[in-house]
Amino acid sequence: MKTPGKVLADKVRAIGEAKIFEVRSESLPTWCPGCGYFGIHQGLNACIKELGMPLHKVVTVSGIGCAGRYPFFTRTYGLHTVHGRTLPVATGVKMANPDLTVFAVGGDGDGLAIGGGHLPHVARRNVNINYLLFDNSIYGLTKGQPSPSSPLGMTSKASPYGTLDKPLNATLMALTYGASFVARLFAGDPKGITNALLEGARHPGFSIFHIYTSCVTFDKSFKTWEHLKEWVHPLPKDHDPTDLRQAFDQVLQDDFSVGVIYKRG
Amino acid sequence: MKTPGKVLADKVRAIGEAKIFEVRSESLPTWCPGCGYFGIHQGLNACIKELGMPLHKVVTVSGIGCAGRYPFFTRTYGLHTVHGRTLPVATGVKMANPDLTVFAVGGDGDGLAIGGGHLPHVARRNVNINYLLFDNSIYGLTKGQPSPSSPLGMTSKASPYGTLDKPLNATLMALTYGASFVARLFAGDPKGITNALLEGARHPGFSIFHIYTSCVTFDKSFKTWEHLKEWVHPLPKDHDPTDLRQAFDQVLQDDFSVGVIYKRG
Amino acid sequence: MPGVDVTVEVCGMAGDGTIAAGGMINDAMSHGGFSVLGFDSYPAEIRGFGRCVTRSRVGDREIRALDEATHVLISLNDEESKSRVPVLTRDCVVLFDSNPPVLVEEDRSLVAILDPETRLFPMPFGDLAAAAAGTQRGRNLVALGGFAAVCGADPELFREAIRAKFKAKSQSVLQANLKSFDAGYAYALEKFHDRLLTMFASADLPKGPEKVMLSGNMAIGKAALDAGLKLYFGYPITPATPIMEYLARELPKRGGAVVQMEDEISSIGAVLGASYAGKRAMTATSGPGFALMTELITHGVMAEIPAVILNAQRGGPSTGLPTKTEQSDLHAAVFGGPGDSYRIVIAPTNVTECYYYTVKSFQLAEKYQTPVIVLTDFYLDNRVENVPMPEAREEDVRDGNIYPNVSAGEPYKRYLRTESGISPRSIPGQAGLQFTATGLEHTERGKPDYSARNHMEMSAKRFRKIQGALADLPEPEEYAPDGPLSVGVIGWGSTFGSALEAVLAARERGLRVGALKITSLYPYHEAAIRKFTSRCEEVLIPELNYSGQLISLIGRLCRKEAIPLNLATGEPFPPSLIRKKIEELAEAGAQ
Amino acid sequence: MPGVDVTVEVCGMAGDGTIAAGGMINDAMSHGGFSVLGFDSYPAEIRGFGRCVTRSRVGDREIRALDEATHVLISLNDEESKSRVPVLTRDCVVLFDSNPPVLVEEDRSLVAILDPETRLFPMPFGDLAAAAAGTQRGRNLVALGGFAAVCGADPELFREAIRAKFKAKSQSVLQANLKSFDAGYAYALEKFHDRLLTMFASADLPKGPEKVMLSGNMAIGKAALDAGLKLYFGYPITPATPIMEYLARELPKRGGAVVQMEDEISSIGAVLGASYAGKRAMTATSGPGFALMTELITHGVMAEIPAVILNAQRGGPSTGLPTKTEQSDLHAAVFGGPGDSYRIVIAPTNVTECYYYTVKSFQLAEKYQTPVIVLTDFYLDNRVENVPMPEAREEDVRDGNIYPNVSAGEPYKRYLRTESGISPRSIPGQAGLQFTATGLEHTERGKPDYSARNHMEMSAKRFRKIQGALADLPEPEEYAPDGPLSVGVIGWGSTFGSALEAVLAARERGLRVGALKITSLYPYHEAAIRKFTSRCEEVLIPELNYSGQLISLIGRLCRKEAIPLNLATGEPFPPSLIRKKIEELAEAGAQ
Ligand SMILES: Cc1ncc(C[n+]2csc(CCOP(=O)(O)OP(=O)(O)O)c2C)c(N)n1
Ligand SMILES: Cc1ncc(C[n+]2csc(CCOP(=O)(O)OP(=O)(O)O)c2C)c(N)n1
Ligand code: SF4
Ligand code: SF4
Ligand SMILES: [Mg+2]
Ligand SMILES: [Mg+2]
Repeated sequence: MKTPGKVLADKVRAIGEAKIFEVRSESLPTWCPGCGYFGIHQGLNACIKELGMPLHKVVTVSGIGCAGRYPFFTRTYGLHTVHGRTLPVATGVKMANPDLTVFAVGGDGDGLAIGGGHLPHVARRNVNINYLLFDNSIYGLTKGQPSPSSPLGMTSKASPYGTLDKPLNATLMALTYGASFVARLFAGDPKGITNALLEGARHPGFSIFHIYTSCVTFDKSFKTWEHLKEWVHPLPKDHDPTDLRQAFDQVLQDDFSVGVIYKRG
Repeated sequence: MKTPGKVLADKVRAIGEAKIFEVRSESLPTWCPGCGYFGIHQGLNACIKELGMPLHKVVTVSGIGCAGRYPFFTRTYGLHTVHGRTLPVATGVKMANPDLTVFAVGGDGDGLAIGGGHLPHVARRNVNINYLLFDNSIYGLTKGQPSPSSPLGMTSKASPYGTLDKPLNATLMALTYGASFVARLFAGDPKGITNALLEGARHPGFSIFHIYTSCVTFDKSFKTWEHLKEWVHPLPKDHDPTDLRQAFDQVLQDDFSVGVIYKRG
Repeated sequence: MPGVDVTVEVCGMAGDGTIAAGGMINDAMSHGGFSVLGFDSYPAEIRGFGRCVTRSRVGDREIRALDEATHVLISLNDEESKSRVPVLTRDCVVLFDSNPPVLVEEDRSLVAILDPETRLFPMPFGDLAAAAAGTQRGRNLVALGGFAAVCGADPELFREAIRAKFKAKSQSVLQANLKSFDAGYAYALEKFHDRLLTMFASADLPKGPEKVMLSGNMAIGKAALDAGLKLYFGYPITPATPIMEYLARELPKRGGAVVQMEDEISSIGAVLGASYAGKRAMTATSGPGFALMTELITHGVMAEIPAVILNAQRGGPSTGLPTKTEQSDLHAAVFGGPGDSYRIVIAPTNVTECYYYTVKSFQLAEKYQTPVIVLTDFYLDNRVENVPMPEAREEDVRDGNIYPNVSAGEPYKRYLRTESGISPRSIPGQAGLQFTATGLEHTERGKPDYSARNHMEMSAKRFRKIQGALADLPEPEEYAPDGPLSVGVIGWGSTFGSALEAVLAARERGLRVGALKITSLYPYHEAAIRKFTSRCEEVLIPELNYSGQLISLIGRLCRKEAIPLNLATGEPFPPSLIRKKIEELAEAGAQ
Repeated sequence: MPGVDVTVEVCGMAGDGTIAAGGMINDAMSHGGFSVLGFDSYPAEIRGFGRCVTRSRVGDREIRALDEATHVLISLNDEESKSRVPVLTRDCVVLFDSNPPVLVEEDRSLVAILDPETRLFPMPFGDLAAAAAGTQRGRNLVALGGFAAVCGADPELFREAIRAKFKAKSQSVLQANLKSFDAGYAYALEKFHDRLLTMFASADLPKGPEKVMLSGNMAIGKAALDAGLKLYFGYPITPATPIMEYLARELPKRGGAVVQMEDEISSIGAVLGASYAGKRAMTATSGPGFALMTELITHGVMAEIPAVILNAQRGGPSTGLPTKTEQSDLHAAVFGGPGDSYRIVIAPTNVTECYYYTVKSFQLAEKYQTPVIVLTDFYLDNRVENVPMPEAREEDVRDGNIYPNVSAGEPYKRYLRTESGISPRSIPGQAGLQFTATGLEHTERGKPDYSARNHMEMSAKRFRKIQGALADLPEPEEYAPDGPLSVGVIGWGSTFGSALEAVLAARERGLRVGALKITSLYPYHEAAIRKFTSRCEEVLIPELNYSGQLISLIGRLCRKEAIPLNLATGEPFPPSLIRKKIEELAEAGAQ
């Protein structure tokens, strides 16, 4: 018999060892076992590999949060900034050296709450940054407060009587801001993430990847793996990502279709 | 013959004396003669009058900018905050005392640039604030830099070779954020402003009034009175403001239709 | 040691029930009438494992700080416990699992590296629990039973604590836990009958008032409620989050509301808005969030709007050490705003003061129409002390606002330049007293005015006002014999408790030394501080920061240069370190 | 007055061509070989009217500040000019429009309230302009013509200045202006032939190098270009905006870019990102924006990322007095960050230093891997001085980065704890030297680590590093005779010029006094400051803030308490005020 702690430790090691990426750092991600972020990690690592980018020409910029810890789990150059400033800092990096491939990663609190004021402008400027928004609809690192994308009525220590505010739709916001490449993805589908990332990384302009994922430790009832698996589905076959109006229509009528939603020609 | 300064001074006085509102402060607005803000001032003053609100139960909260100077030009309680924080501060005022009628006023730089991160959240929370966004697509008080709603290619001292960023559409943003009352208006039509304000002020929730106006001093070519007068027109007769999809469609296809665009039943 | 003064540690891996066990020790000993101060440390990372350590200092006299030395270690995980060896006393008592879930080789075990004099008490925690309650989950309670028996603590106190803790849970759970405890107790009594100790047999326990276990954060939350808080606006951040979560549960019951805002800027913004509108409002944050509030705090200073801002300090700079303690935001709190933007800054030194100063801060903010910053730190926020339940006095919660009474016709001057600098303030809703609050320099009537004379006079008014607050702010307290002192120690925040313990210990060794507690950091009581330093041969200022921030603030008030004792370790300040330094200085002086 | 030292004012309403006239006086006199310092004040409000005043001090010796007294007033609008009467010398020369566009009643006219001794020169500005060029627009040039004739300035200098100013415009405009000037000149020569003055006939004008008229802001902009700035990120704010606007025009020509960001937080964020990526980047702001940058500045300190931040101070706190000057952000610049977040803070004292210190700041930021804050103020930013065109030396623009050379295999330690505290830094793109820069406390390899020992050592490293920068920072400069001084004046920023003028004046009156210029505000040169203060009977520290921020920073370095001389007027510090205080102190000392 082993202590629970031990069991978890083994689980994490297993998850880590299951896949061998040169891209990921020797040190294992400190995310909780089962966290959706492992899937995103897998997807991005594969993308960087396929891009054939030398790791020293890739910079991963992040904010603060469990998602923000990402740079420590990769072998690219990393910049772990402060909470919410992922995009402005990434803008500086990319403008300083356009030869660098820049991935910006952050959580929904980082990107939609404290950092929500930057997204419209990085989208307008169309700086060639690839932004992965890890949307677990919760504040993970601070142990489970509601986020701007949390559903109405979600209860937590910080909202014992349920949240009262309508959730924000990051994909719709990106379209509204005029982002030139918009994808909605699911952490449970690393392959899908890799493909969208490859397309977005090659797109000459700002690309946002709004990724539904789950916080297994602090969200036991809403955005669980079970629910997400059930809700998420591919975009309609005939979806034309070059048509902005179609993109709006799609997003306005369906919250859970995933794929490349819009791409400016 | 008189000095130019004298002529202007007289103009302002004239503008001021032309209309007698009890609501406006004895001191004349310090806006430039011909500034679109006089029309908004007229529209809001008339609204407060018609609401029959005792002035001591009305609070005008503003940020910094020419628009931000508004509270000094009215006899209500005023709170001239810092640049970009109009909405959070107004939220505090309203939540502290729901008996107060709260008008929040600010410019496009105040509300879409430095303060752009607050609009999504005040809209989500649906706090019963009436927000007038004075959109002249320029930074007036700081003497003419481009703003987030300035057109592509706009030249100014700060953008001698023309701006490169796509303008933001405040009305579309408000809809995207889930604002429960959204009107788009024109400073050249004070009566229209008064009517929309009356409707919005009576609406139990957050109301945003996106008002096209002109900075006659620093914008000689783009959003001039002449152009605005030419571009702006009423919403289609059959527009149904209670239908969100219709509201989106309307805004996505027409930048210059004015009136009450959306109102959640 | 004279009387009882025992530091007990429980160390394990997350999931071992470490924190729960430590909590029950605190509760049990508190019920037993002892003074208790406890502080836990968690793993820095989220994921469900990593080291947990609880430290409880238990004594029959008032306890003001934790010290380094640990007398009893209860090891729920030997691998993790090895890290604790450096702090164990030579004759330390160690209870450990003789048949642990994860076996480690002899030579790499905890026992292998312990000092030979260590008193070892091996017990099969897991097996006993399984036998008693059918599951190993109760390992931690077995360990507690062993602890009670071996160290001579009244088992009934623990049973009480267990009942209290699990009363919400099902009977079966409660019974299982009691059984596990009793199993451990019985086993140890019998197995170690010839080596049982009596660490907690204290003749004269002060029969004070009934005590409660309170953390700094809970004391602050309760204070806000008792002070009549109406609105809390905040954004989660360690270590301030528990205050928001406590109020989110309690405030609505009193007709108030907690709003989680989009960031710290909007949080302080909403607090200013609500205070301007006449309601009590507050926010709590830590360094990074506090930095973001800087601009609006200066707006509160200029527009003269009340606000209560709690800054729960953590290791810095920047994101720094979110789960560690530090006192390095003093400069930012006092000097952190552009312009001549003085405001009130107070720092409690223990859990009880966390309560009273938080209560007081609302009234101060109202009366002096200014942001009031309450500075705590991770250690103070998260440690628990058993204290008499603090209760605010009526005069401390009373409305601090001073309202204008303007005779008809005469214009209302919101920013009237009075002698005190305080200008009667109207609240929206009051008829005929409209004004505009502004961050621009303004006339007495609140109109923008940049003329030289006006700015000079208004600057003077604002400065005068804040200095005037000294009358209502807690004076520095001396803990010293009369006459000259060889060493005077000045402490603030959580470090003061450590400083006082050190001074008392040094005095017991016959040294003429004293301590000065400063809780009003801006404005501060110059005369009182000078009075103390003037009779000190040497002034020692220990702080949990690298550069000595209190020294740079008040150093000039010392006859000769004050001596800094700075730690940037993220750990509570050990009294013993201060004591050593005091002795060193005293000797040097004696020569 | 010995030699030439004349202060000329032009006062009018916006639209009168006041600012243009003042500018031409500066240019003309500069061409004439005089030293010139000019400072204009605009109406605070936007709208196209309000008072404009230009002040130009012209002399045959170096000029370091404006003083209060005005010797010549050119009134383009009598109503507005009335406000200037208090600063006019008794025998002041006043040129005014004898047939103004707006007539005011005799008894309310400017002339009515002037001192009888005033030397009046009425001229029909408008009529003469109309007659000469067919339009009254040239009123201001007629006035300049009158000024040249009356005060004895070489008209050719003005014609040059006019040609230079209007060369871009059409010939007809140029001619019209020249005609207006000549008309005024001729009229005055003839009309006042019996009362003409010779204020500018200076025997020995120092034949120095060719001089240019530069404002502080232009000097800063040019410095950034010469230093090889690649990216400017900023958000408009008075008084820093002109820097952004200048660079927006010039930087693209050098392959760089100016990006107007959405706020100051994103501005400093992008600067940090660009600097991390190895390019020279900067931002410029003022108090309110600087406050918003606080959090990310501390991130630069912790993650050790270069950044150049210019804070153009204005009246505060909060939005304060946007168009007035003040030195009240010193505390915020030095102490304004949570945590032990020390960084480099330098403050130029004149236009030339604005250039050299801005150039230097990039190299300092690179070498010491830290945010460098350059503090200026409204007065310094907007005043013009005629100075030899400053040119950076190669060694000042040279790359300040120290790159790692890691022998294969051995791991790269980004945050290596060297003796100097400086750790060689790799730049993205350099192979095999990847690391993660973080605001969390970290190991030498950049991995998060909150252990006590690591935090202590890293805090020491960062502190050591910044203190080490003293070697590269400008030493305080003494302007004093050897031996003991009755009064020593310490000045910083724009106030130093006033302090030095005051000291020199006092010395001419035989007082043993001296001045110390401090431009490195953090870290600062303790020894050098002590060396100076130790020989001063009294130390006087004049500052443009209410509370004495430099005093609270370095006061402890003075033998006895330094004496503050604080003004919160929003106006440049008048040397005469300092001189009076010096004399007062010197006398008191003498007794
Ligand atoms: C200025 C500031 N405010 C607050 C915090 C505390 N904090 C750290 S992470 C976080 C939010 C985490 O949520 P999210 O961004 O969704 O990331 P996740 O942990 O879910 O991946 C907060 C509030 C901080 N570090 N800095
Ligand atoms: C934190 C901060 N940054 C910058 C400024 C300078 N500033 C004042 S108003 C303004 C923008 C004005 O434009 P807008 O908001 O559109 O208002 P308008 O003047 O056009 O009415 C700016 C950048 C400031 N006062 N505070
Ligand atoms: S707390 Fe939630 S988001 Fe953070 S690592 Fe654990 S599962 Fe993932
Ligand atoms: S500057 Fe522009 S916006 Fe400001 S008052 Fe004048 S016209 Fe209006
Ligand atoms: Mg999240
Ligand atoms: Mg605008």
